[in-house]
Amino acid sequence: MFFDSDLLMSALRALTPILLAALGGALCERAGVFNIGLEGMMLMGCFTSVTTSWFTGSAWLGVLAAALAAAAYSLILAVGAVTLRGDAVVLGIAMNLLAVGLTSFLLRTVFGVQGTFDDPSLSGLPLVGGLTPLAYLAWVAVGVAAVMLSRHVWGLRLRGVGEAPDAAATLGVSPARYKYAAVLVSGVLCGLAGAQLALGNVTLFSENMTAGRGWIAVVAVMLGRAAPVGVLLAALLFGLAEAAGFRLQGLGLPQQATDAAPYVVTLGALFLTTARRRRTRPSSGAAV
Amino acid sequence: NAAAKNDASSGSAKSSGKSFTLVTPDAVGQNEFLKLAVTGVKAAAEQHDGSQKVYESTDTASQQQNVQAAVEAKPDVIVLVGFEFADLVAQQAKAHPKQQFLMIDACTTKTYKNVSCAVFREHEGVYLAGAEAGLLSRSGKVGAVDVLDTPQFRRYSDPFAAGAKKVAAKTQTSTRFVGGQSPFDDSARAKEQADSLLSKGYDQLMAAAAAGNYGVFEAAKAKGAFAYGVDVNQCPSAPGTVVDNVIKRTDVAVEKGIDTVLGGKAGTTVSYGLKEGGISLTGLEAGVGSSKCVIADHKDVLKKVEALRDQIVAGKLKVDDPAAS
Amino acid sequence: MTPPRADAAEDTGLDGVAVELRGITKRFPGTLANDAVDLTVRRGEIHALMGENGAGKSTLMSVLYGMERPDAGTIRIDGRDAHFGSPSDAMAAGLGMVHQSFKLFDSLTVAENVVYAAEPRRFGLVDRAAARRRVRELAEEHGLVVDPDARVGELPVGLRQRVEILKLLHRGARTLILDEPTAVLTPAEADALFAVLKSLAAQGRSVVLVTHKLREVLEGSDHVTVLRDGRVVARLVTAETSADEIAAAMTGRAVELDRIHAPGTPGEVVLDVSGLATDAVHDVELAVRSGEIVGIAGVAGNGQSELVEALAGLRPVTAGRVTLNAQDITHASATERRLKGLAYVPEDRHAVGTAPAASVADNLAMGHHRTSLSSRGLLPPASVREHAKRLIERFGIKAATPDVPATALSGGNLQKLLIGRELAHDAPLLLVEQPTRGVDIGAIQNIHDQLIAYRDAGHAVLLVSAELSEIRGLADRVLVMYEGRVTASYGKDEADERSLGLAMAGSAARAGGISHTADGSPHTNAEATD
Amino acid sequence: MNNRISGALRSPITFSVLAGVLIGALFLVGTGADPITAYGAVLTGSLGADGIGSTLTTGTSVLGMALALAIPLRAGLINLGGDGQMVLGGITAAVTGLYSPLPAPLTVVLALLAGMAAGAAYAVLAALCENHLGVPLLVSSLLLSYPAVSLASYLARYPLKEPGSSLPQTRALPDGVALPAFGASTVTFGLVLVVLAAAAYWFTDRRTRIGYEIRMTGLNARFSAYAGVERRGLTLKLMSVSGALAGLVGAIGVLSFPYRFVDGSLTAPGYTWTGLTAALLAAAAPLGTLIASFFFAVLQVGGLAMERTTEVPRELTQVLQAIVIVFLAARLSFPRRKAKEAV
Ligand SMILES: Nc1ncnc2c1ncn2[C@@H]1O[C@H](COP(=O)(O)OP(=O)(O)OP(=O)(O)O)[C@@H](O)[C@H]1O
Ligand SMILES: Nc1ncnc2c1ncn2[C@@H]1O[C@H](COP(=O)(O)OP(=O)(O)OP(=O)(O)O)[C@@H](O)[C@H]1O
Ligand SMILES: [Mg+2]
Ligand SMILES: [Mg+2]
Repeated sequence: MFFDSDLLMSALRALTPILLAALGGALCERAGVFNIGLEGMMLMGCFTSVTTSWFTGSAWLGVLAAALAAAAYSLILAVGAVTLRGDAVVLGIAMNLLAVGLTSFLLRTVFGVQGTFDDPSLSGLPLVGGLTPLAYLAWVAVGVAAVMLSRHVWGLRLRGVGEAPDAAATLGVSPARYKYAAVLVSGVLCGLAGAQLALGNVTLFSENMTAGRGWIAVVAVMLGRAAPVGVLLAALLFGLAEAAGFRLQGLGLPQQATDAAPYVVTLGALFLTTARRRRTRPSSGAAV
Repeated sequence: NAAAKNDASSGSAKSSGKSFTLVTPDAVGQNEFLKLAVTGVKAAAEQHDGSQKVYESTDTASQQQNVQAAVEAKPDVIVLVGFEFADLVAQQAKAHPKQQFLMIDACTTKTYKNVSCAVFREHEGVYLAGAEAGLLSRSGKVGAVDVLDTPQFRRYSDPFAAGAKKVAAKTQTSTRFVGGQSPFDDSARAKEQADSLLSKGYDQLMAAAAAGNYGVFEAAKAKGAFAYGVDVNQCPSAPGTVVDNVIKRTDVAVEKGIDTVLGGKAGTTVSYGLKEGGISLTGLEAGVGSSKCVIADHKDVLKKVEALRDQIVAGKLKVDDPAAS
Repeated sequence: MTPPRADAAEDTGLDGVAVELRGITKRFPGTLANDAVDLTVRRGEIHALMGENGAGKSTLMSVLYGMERPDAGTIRIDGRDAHFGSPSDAMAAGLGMVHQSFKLFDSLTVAENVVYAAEPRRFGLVDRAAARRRVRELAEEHGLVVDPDARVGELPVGLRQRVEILKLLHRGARTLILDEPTAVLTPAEADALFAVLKSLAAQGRSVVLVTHKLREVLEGSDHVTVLRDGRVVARLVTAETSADEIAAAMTGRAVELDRIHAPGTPGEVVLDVSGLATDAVHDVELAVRSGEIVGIAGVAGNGQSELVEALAGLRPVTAGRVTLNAQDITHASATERRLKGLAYVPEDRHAVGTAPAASVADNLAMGHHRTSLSSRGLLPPASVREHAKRLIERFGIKAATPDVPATALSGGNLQKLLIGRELAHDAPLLLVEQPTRGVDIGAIQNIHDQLIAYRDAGHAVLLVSAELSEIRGLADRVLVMYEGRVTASYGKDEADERSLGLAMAGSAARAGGISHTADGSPHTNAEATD
Repeated sequence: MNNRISGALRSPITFSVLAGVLIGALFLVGTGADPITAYGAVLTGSLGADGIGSTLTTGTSVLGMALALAIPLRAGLINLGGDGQMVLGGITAAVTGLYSPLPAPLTVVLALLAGMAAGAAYAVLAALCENHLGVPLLVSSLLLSYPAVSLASYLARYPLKEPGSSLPQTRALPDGVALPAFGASTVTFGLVLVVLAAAAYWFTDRRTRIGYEIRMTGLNARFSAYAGVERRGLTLKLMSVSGALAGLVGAIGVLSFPYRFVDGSLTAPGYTWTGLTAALLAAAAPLGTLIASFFFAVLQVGGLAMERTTEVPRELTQVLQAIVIVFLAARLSFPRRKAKEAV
């Protein structure tokens, strides 16, 4: 009974925040904005959702606030990279640093505590069939994103903007507008991911609680080639590897080995997928 | 005014007394253990009509800088909490023989005239909690969730298993470690680890997952299982789920330690266990009734646990310490 | 939803004015790109806009198309005042532009590219079937056949050009602006393009054509406007003017056009290629001797680029043998080849030939940094600068200082930089691809003279060009590539445009005799016909 | 001369630092603190007599990691695996220090070299993934980092563990197996090594053939490939140098107080991220990287000092640092291989 329903549920829980954030990352990637600030945007979502839920007593308002706050936060990337043509990688890293500093700082000023804010009366998201509504939403989002990207007018334009912004511009499609939209939507999705983590997976806020999940989302975007279904598979792979890792500890594997497992599995998956691509599209031999 | 931190030190009103500096290895935050240390040093300052400062570190680099800064400020006693400081204190104690150091929860390997230590025998308390778990478990499976697989944290899991087996020999035991990229903060991972035990039928969980404890409690609550907290009374965070807590009276150790040093008996190591009242269970203290702990409703269990405690205090029962190899 | 069609002929006669620019002035920091330019384009005409590099043609078109705001001046379209804030405004007014560098989405299909931003929809989704239908319709109507489902990135340039035009037609453009549309086309493709343009004009559409090629202008246009230094210096009726007159207007001096240079005196075989195969190249035999220029003609996409890349060491060779000065270099790295005496001017000067963000000095040092400029691994900045100054002087590159970034150079100057850098290697073998693409007449002459002088100094030159007049003017022998093979070979005097054109189109009439004529035997009977 | 001064004043760097300081001051006023006192505490705490030692110690690691990441970045390669390479360097140095039969001074040299070799070898692994398996360097280096950290953690906890210690740490290195320190300070000879590395980088970048090739590759990879710069080879070389430097930082950490490998102590202060940001901000230019590293070290050490002397939390300096970066990044843009290409 290694692969039981608990394992699946555990994998699904691990997957949801990563999937939501990675979908946002994929949209940005498609629009030609390299977004590695997912981690920071998620953390802002965590903090806002907990704060709002605490003061209003409503987890759903928390979710809403998280989406809005993370979207507002994502404006740093949009303005910096799109309008001011700054370097998206530097901005993303700065946003991750800023989110850690800012949420810790606010945790001290708002709640007067350090480290963790937790209270039994903090209301979390309800569970439906063992998962939060956001978990289902994440799956729906995959479908919507897939259809939008491949079939909808906006998706076509977004893909065009990402591939050749000046070509889009000459046809009257404003690349900046689409890039802004993609970044803001990724903000919303990361906000939801944060809310899922702080009000769904657990019901509390602790400093740096995203703990690298945003980076995994970045990797999932690459592994899934920025296609919604690909991203889903990548996140699923990661979720399963992590959940299986927890179980493997039970079988006596050292914690260090199970910690490393998801990364090794992901790397292996990357090898396999790129190897297949290399076989199907042989020798683009020119070094250039 | 936020820019004036230690009223006692900046104001001249009470400056006649002694000065103490507490250096922590991590941010105090919600770390109950460190909070108690702060309480202890504040109480000592009050008692000796003196002043105190708290330097919070976050990593080895800041630990080093804070100890350096503390030494340069030359307070009467520098209090350091945690085994992270063993090397640093040894180095500084040699360099500054006039400076008094008080180490809590750890000690230098060599002894120094100016280093006093207070250590705890948490395993005794954890053992008793394990016994409660063994008595209360319906499935006959009790587990623990630790931050990391280190000897220090194994003190919270191995004796727990031993205690349970002592009262119910057939008990199955298992331990999970949070691990991951930030093991001390990752409540979501802690919750998943707890879930992986709960899904196997474990119904009593020792939670030694630092900030992740809240995750463990949530997991237990969701499955109707029970958990055990550490350091202080954590029952109010999840009433009906947290059975009991292994209390570690860091505040007492700090206060008494400072007294000892000021009293001229530096260079000693005091060990706090059940006997000295440095380690206890919430259930064994006064005020169990209002503690919101599940154990308050299990007087029979408490009776048996009290008997075990008396045996340990009397030295008739010895609990193995996983950190002593 | 189907976008409106052009029904230009219905409201006005063919003599109506389609586009009228008055007093357009556009200033960039340090440059007056357009200085009170007037331009009138009539309905149903093909209007050529000419001028040297940097004369302000692209800027004027950008202003017309709403990509740049003029500092002064007015635009009237179909007699109405227009104020374009963006290309979409211009498109709405019936303008359409094909840019010098194609503005296409490589990963999207032809149909998607054509309908992009003007999509037929069903329930908000792109109606792909309708898009495909639309492409087929337009293609049939205008003789622009292309598979609607092909990925644009996999199409040859000629077909991409068609996609660009289909895009405009789909939007119902009544005035088409084409910026150097034939720079990358072969004569046959260019002719096909002009046939399309003429039929569009006949339907009452107008075409503004920016180009450097006099032949096209004379054959294809109705009027010519010539710009120099941002000002209009001539307005000519094509039927009443000549190549010399236009050239003189552009440069401000008399220029000799389409010179056929005297043949060289071939010596030893420098480059010997036998049975070479690589991606898209099969069994190529050729030899280049010192003191001769061998030209390779061919429609783009027939393996010329791959052949040159394989020779330059940038693409692995799958079969055959290549020797340089009798040393086997079949599998040598690019660096080894350069050290053994190969220099290379690549086709794409922006993406491959230079680092636009680096200084002129750094760009000029590439390659030399390994040989003359460095000793024992060191590369003193002073010697890099000195070297740059020497080359700037020697090749007449217009750069304020060696420290300005290469982006600050005009296309023609950048090309001079590139050619000068490679010539300065004094390598026995020079590979040159499209040396004068998008370069104005004055610069073309300069570059041609440099190449001839290089040949006459006893070097071997392998020239790949889609420009037949260039090949004919420079090459001592001409090879034609078709579908990855050398299918024909001509001596200097035999290479007339007609037979070359036929061979490039795949007529293997002369395929029989190549192996003997390709080995480099000199054609002594060639005459200099300046 | 005047021109240069006014140019420097108008540069984005000055602007960003001032903007960061200003926004930070607003934060301070918002929480009721006095900005002058707080900033004064940062400066005296990091540059004063008591703080400069700590600043230089922290600076050693930050600069080391910044150089490690700047060198490949100069050619457009992003190495996100600094943590793994540094930790492997540290644990290898610890093993060497513990088991080397040589006399102490030679053991120190050997441990440094072994640490560098381990870091280099591991970084080369990421480069091989890119060169031969088609996994972009950014991802391969990041993903490889985690198992390396886990491995070192495992070694420190089990085979090399200090018996009886509650801390996951290796046994202490034998007496004398340590980098010499300057006087009583915590500043070790490691600083000299790292500064020498910076000087070597500066020289290579400005005055050597390979430096030129690296710069040109960063500005246009296709251009340098066309001219015969072999990309795979260059990737391998740069990653090995990068990994070696990261390994050196790890080894220096282990060969300094407390003279052992303590699990987590190399990675917890976040030198890799700080170093990467310093390198990115300076567009990997040698001098800029040096200055940015020093600036960040000042902020980190000063922030802690500020927290000790005033009530202002040190997160403020973290926020300050991030704001400066955001401002700088938004106004700076330099060529690098586009992320899309890397996928
Ligand atoms: N965005 C710009 N910023 C500054 N200067 C510019 C800009 N665009 C063009 N210029 C300058 O304006 C002048 C006219 O350039 P334009 O592109 O119109 O020339 P062109 O006639 O199209 O040249 P070519 O034949 O090379 O295409 C040149 O001196 C050029 O350097
Ligand atoms: N942003 C800019 N700043 C300065 N000069 C510019 C800028 N954009 C374009 N130019 C200049 O405008 C001129 C014309 O640009 P254009 O894009 O038409 O290239 P070009 O000269 O036609 O070269 P090519 O034909 O090779 O593409 C060039 O001299 C170029 O250097
Ligand atoms: Mg132009
Ligand atoms: Mg041009």
